[in-house]
Amino acid sequence: MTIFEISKPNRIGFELPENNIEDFELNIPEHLIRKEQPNLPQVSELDIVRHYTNLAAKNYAVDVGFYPLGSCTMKYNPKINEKIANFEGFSMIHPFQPHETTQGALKLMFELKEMLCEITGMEDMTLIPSAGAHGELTGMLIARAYHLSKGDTKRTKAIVPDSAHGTNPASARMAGFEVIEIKSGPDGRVDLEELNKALDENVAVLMLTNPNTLGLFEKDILKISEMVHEKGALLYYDGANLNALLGRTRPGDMGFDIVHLNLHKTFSTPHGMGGPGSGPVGVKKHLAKFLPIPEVIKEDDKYKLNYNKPDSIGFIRSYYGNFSVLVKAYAYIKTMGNDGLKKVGQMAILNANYLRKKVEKIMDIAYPGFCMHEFVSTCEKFTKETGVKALDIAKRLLDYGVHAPTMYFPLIVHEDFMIEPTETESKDSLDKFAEILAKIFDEARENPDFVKNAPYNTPVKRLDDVLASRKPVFKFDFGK
Amino acid sequence: MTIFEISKPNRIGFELPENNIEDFELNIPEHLIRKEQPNLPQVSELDIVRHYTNLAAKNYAVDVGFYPLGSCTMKYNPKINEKIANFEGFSMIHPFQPHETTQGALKLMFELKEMLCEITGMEDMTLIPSAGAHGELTGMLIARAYHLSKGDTKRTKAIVPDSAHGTNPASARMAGFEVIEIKSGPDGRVDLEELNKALDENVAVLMLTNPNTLGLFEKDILKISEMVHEKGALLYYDGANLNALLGRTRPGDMGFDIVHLNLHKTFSTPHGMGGPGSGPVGVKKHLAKFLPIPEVIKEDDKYKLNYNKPDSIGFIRSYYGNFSVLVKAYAYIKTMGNDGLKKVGQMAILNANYLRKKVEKIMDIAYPGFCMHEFVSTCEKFTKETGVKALDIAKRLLDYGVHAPTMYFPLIVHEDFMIEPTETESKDSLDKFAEILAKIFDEARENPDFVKNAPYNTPVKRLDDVLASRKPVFKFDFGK
Amino acid sequence: MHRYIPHTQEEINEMLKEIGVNSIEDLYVSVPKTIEDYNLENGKDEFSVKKELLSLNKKNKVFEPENIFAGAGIYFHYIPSVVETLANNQRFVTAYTPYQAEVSQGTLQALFEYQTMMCELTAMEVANSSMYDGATALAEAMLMAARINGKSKMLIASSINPEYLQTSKTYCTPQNIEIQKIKWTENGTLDVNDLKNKIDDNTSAVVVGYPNFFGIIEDLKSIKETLPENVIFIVVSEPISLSILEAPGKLGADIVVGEGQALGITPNFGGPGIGFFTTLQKFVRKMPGRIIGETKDIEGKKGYVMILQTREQHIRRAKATSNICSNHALMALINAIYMSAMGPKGLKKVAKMSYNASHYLAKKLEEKGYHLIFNGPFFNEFLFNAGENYYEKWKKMSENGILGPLPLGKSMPFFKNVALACCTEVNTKESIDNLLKHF
Amino acid sequence: MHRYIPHTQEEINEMLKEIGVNSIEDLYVSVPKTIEDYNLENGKDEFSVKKELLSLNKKNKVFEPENIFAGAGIYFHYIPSVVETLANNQRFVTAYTPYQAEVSQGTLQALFEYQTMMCELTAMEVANSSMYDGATALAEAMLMAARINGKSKMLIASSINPEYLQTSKTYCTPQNIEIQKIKWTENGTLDVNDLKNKIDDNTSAVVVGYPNFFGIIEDLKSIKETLPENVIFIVVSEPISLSILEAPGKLGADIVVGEGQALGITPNFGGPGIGFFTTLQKFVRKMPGRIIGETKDIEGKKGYVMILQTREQHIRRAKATSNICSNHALMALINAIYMSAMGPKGLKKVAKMSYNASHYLAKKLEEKGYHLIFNGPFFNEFLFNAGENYYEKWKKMSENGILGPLPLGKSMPFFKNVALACCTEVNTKESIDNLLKHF
Ligand SMILES: Cc1ncc(COP(=O)(O)O)c(C=O)c1O
Ligand SMILES: Cc1ncc(COP(=O)(O)O)c(C=O)c1O
Repeated sequence: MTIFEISKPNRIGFELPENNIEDFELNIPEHLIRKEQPNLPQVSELDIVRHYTNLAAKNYAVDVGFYPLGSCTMKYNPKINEKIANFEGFSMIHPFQPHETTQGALKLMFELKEMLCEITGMEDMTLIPSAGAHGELTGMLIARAYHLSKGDTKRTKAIVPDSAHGTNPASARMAGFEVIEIKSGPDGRVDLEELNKALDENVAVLMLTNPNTLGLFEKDILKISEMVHEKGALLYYDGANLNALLGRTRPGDMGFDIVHLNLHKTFSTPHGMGGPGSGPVGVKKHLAKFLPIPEVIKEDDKYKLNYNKPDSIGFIRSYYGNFSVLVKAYAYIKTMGNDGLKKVGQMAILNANYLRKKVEKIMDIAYPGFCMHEFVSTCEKFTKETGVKALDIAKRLLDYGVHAPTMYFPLIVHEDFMIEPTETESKDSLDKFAEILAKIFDEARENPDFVKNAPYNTPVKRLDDVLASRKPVFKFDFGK
Repeated sequence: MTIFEISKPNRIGFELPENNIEDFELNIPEHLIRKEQPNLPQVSELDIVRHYTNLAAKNYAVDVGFYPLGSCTMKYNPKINEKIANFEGFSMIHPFQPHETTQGALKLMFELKEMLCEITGMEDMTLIPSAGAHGELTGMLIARAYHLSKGDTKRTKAIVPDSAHGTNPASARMAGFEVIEIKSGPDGRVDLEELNKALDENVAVLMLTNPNTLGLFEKDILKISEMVHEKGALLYYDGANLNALLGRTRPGDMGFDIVHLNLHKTFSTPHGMGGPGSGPVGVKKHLAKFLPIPEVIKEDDKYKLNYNKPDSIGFIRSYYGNFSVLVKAYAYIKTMGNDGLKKVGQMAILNANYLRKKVEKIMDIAYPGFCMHEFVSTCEKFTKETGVKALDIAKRLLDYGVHAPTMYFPLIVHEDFMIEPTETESKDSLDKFAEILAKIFDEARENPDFVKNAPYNTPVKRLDDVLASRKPVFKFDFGK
Repeated sequence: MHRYIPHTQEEINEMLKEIGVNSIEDLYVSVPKTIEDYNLENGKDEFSVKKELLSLNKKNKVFEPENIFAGAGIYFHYIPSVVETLANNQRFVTAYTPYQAEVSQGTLQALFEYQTMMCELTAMEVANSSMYDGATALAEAMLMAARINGKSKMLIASSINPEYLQTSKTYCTPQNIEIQKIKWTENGTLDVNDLKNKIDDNTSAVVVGYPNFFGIIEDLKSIKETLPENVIFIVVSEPISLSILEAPGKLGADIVVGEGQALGITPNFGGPGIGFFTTLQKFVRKMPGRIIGETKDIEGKKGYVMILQTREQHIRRAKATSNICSNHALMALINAIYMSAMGPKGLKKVAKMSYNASHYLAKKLEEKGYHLIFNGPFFNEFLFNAGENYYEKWKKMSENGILGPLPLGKSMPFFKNVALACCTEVNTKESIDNLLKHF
Repeated sequence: MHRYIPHTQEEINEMLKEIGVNSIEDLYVSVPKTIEDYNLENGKDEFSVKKELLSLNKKNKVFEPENIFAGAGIYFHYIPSVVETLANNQRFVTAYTPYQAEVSQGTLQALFEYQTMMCELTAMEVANSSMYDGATALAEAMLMAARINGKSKMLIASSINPEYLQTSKTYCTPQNIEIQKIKWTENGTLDVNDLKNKIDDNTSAVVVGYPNFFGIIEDLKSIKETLPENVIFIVVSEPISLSILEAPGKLGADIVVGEGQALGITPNFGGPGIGFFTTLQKFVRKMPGRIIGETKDIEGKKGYVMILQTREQHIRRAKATSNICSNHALMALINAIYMSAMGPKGLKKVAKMSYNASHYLAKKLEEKGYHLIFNGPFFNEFLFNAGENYYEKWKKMSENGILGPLPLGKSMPFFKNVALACCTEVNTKESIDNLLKHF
């Protein structure tokens, strides 16, 4: 039942203190005064409480179970960080208060910037971007500004491997680049020859994530960096996969010029059903002047915002970014520290390789060799034999109380699962997942149709995506 | 899975700041030093989060749906009150701090006492009892002390109607009384003749709730009061059913000498799976000196605790009661105020009578006439015809996402449901309940066995109570 | 190991054995080791971290809401306590994007309802399930307009929130989309003559605020009347105002965007808020962002899924309508809970009380001889000439616990000593009278 | 109508019609109307109520935990933040007593696990799922002892928490159960000779604290050795100490009760905490309180239900083992979450740090010439002679942000100028050194 169907005219769920101020007649042209009130719910407080509590119960979440979502780093979201972000001194401050009254917030941002520089090996950082894709756009705009600042107007292309996340080409294009996709090599990594072919003096930037979305480390990264820089292009790092590198190496050390991070992945801030996240962008010194406005600076132990950046790409959103998310990431880094972050990287890789070994007994692994934080498995052969698709297996997983892995991505593998366990899952959790997966393959062999119609134990049965987009219903129909 | 099965040796879920204090060797006789550590869980923070989040998901609750639990007043528990009770100035104070540092808490208690006196028509009040039954014990000890203070040692009996809640006779006995049960009249109310027979000079007190547990108002209450007092006995009010009287009349006005309240019913504090509650006891002036220790007093605008009450029944627990619960009740009364409380009583009665009318079409109503806050229906005839018991119907209700009413209570009605909707349920909620109930009776007629094996959609199927008590398993078996 | 990392040494050993290596080091095939240690402190227990952050938190001044007269896109409103309780549910907060619809019906239904509410508020036909903020929502609206009509000139009211304008420039420039500003009149409304002069065949869209950054209520109707057929009319609105102001959808808007922070979200030092984005059904395939739609499961039961994903980056890649992936879903939930609690009556009351409070303040200031910069109708913000050295005065006020009307001079030099005052329902008569003592 | 009362006027009319009356007044058959209005203010919106309570809240002084040296049954410990987050789940907080087991498995399993943990901590065989507090748990333990052996004399260590002693008296007197106090020795431990002298055929139970109210660790073993076969040995314990001290169950206890507040519950000005209650299986049918047991559903799946309800008031009425109905289930959940977070190692660390801190304080006080009252082994509390006018000094300290060792003289005149000091893991060396400056 929707909240609109629970609604009853004149039922109320609100109350407001009176403010003793005289009532002013609306001094607004008649045709600009609203006539018909919006159909918003009219419900009691208990109605609201029950509605949203019951909706929540229909959700899977990290706090409910394992999310082996490749490329998403669904690690534990510490509860203490939520509490901290809700401190009134963080949540109840206005962005335009005098700086003297927000020194704590500015200090936090300044220090977070410094800590993230240390972790990524970069030399300056902006915390403003609201998500990974927003960071990508920011980073690509910086690449654009860099070349233009040198009077180099012909660099209109950005190279993106075919294994890249969809946001990469989309962001490159939003930054005004033509996107050149290059094919991965047979080992799932950048094919140096392909790269070489694509690299010309019109290329502004190569976007990579390393390890790549297949969970494979680009072992030729130093070579790649050399090739790219030789041609006068920049090297961009999609930080979605930074978890694997923690404590071992840094994008900056590998030659990357620009890095975006996903605080909502590596740094444990919760996903909130899809956001808000935060996508800081780090750069090497020579690109610092292009970072967006404003920048948090420190002068004589006072923190300030600097709006005076003539070479900057400009504003990329209002205010200073998703501050509450920054607070959580700051608390996380303080909690883990140097020693903890090292463990994170190690255990993330251990978990992925262990689970890979377990899954190997059930599905084909797309690429050989040890993986980093994630791996890709495929049931393409199995699908041909049984008609049961990766999607069906995924839906059946839901019945067993596990979330499905990322599917049908990267696009270069078919009928695949991209599996990333993260360091916060226990061996038991991984064993249980492998056990369930094996069981489902058995079920699929025995009774393919059964699996094809999964799920069965979920709040709704399999939903019709096609109908939904063919005859889209965008909102509740009050006509009913 | 229990938390003990999730546990792994050496896994940790805690951390503590170091306090830099030297390590002292245990200066304790060897045989008093613990050798074997307790089998407590060893789990990560995420393990804990998931375990308890998933347990919570298996619970029904007010925030999930309708609880037509007669005698329990399962009304909405306002969220704001929870937040308020968690203010550090309420939750992080020690009971033995200097009074100068707890004036806010003492003031709150003093004012709550006064407000509750106003609402009950009593003249003094203690907030110390931890629950209704604890209040009953307190009240009955006051009755005992009262008679003894007059040198009257022969008043060893307490009269309790057969419709009374089990805590009434149990509390009376704990206070040292012999319990005399009197049969209700054919109209479900106190039978004046029975009462007259039972009332002698050995009777210390008559315990009543009014409206009684059948939801019926004891219309002869003034007469009863007269009879009781004439014999030198006291009249005790079980406040569980106060909701019905709000804004209309007060126990004190009806002649009651002692009243206990359930703040976790009428005053909306949540039940917390069974507690904590709070059971303040109010008395008329002549009994005030017997109230338990300590008492909150006001002297020259300062609030203090008075431990010097020579006639008091003494301590009934440690400290001052369930303070956090008091905070919530205080906030509730401030929120509702005079106007709101009046509406509460009216709508509670309206809801009960409306639902009664709806249920009347499905089940027999145990007693005729309008009810107060609740009513009792029975399916005794139906059970005889179909073999389907009230219990079965109740279990089937669970399948439809509604909690079952109170069953098999009061003991004088059989195969019954005691239904109390409270004022916070909407007409829709009541209509839906009646609809579901009718549907279940249809199901039971068509296929009795189907209903007898309900529930089907719950986290577990029908549980074996008999086995559980015959071969009791009190704790997790680590031997397994 | 660590409270966030469950591994015991025994488990690590078993796992390494299963993998067939001797140590974790062996797994780092060809990953160079470039660091031994970060130049960071070691980790800390939660109590120490909390203490550290409590002390940072205390270095920020929390003004009593009634003493806050700053708006400029971020507003202090009463937020019913159920909003926080319900939105903090771990099953919302720690859920991922609803890729697996069958176990995400909570998310999907809540967002579907949010979309419905935004459509109701704006009188538009489709809403997406969120953008990052008002500024990026506007920037994306312009890109969308260009996609719709293939034109590349945007005419934008100079009275738009300056950060929105700047953000739009950042987004438009690489697409070779030109932005031209339209003047304001002495009423503070859009100069329709200037608009008429600047509209040409290459004009893709016209953008106005409603209310605009100065709090002035633009006459959407007369602006719409000047627009040629295929010029997209983009309105940047403030949702609370829309329960008093005629819905932009009724006045000819093609796209309505804005910042939704006012709908139950704490100010958070500016973020996260939420960008809302609504349009007409005919344009939906050009729209950025995630959209939730209603559908049925195989048993015919109603359910919700993400729809029209072929617009999005994960399918369409470089040709997507936007690069947005993670959005501000949790904030959309908060908006929905807030609107559920307030309902049409509550929202209208908030708007009217805000209107009253700001008009009371304006009246009193005028009585004291201060001049309002514009004489157009305003909602709950207005500009006034605050006198010499207002910036210093403003800082003084803040030491006295008042966050006074924002001085604009620093960022907008032509508004030297001009302040942007804002009142909402949280300001009381007493607090306004108290503010007035400083003038 | 009201945000907590959903009725609209139209609905009220429909409902009245269905009932067949004209007005609500008609439903009050023979209920006298004795009031028109309460002498109370009218209701208020939540923001005003919150403001009012915030101001009351501010009239209470919250000491920094590290500066708190007061115990006496209520302790300040670190509480992991997951405890609050998880225990605040609305599906725990707003659930009723698990009468419908099939939709209460969350409650039931959590309580079953709690019982198991309490059995583990005490080395006893059965635990109930909570009592109101330590004092009532002790009182009920005595009543239970009397039920077991039919005797009516209780011998209780004078060193027991005085409020527990008083509460026990209140409960025992109406049952004609006599309470005799046993002296303490100069060690602060029970005077076994006095005990021997007072034990007679009518002795039902012997009660000691472990540690006792003075913090002293009683030698349970030697006390047990003096007890005749059928005298019930009741131990009142403090759960944190039990990860250092040998479990009472291993030293002959028949019933172990105590206050569980220390296990993750905030002090709450003294309540709610929780009374824990454990005993031996052979006595279970005499036990008060609700007990959860494991069982199976009709498909053989494991589940939990309330068991042995025939002991309880709702079935047994006047013959029940106790009148307790509502208990402190939510606090039991908090205890269980806390113990899950801390585990055996964490709990032991808390105990050892508390031990260290209190012994450090004692050592320093002695170095300064203060005398400990007893020389027996203590856990984390001890009595010392705090010097002239300690009560005034104590109040002074509180003005300086220190909640110093509690002066006992007010309630125990024979302990004039004696203070009960307490340390836990929250006290730091600095905070103790700072306290010492006041001595
Ligand atoms: C590899 C990769 N890059 C970029 C992104 C985009 O990040 P966001 O969703 O925060 O915009 C993601 C997130 O899914 C990702 O996995
Ligand atoms: C009529 C009646 N009296 C007394 C009680 C006992 O109250 P409590 O459970 O708070 O001890 C109840 C509660 O169920 C009740 O319904």
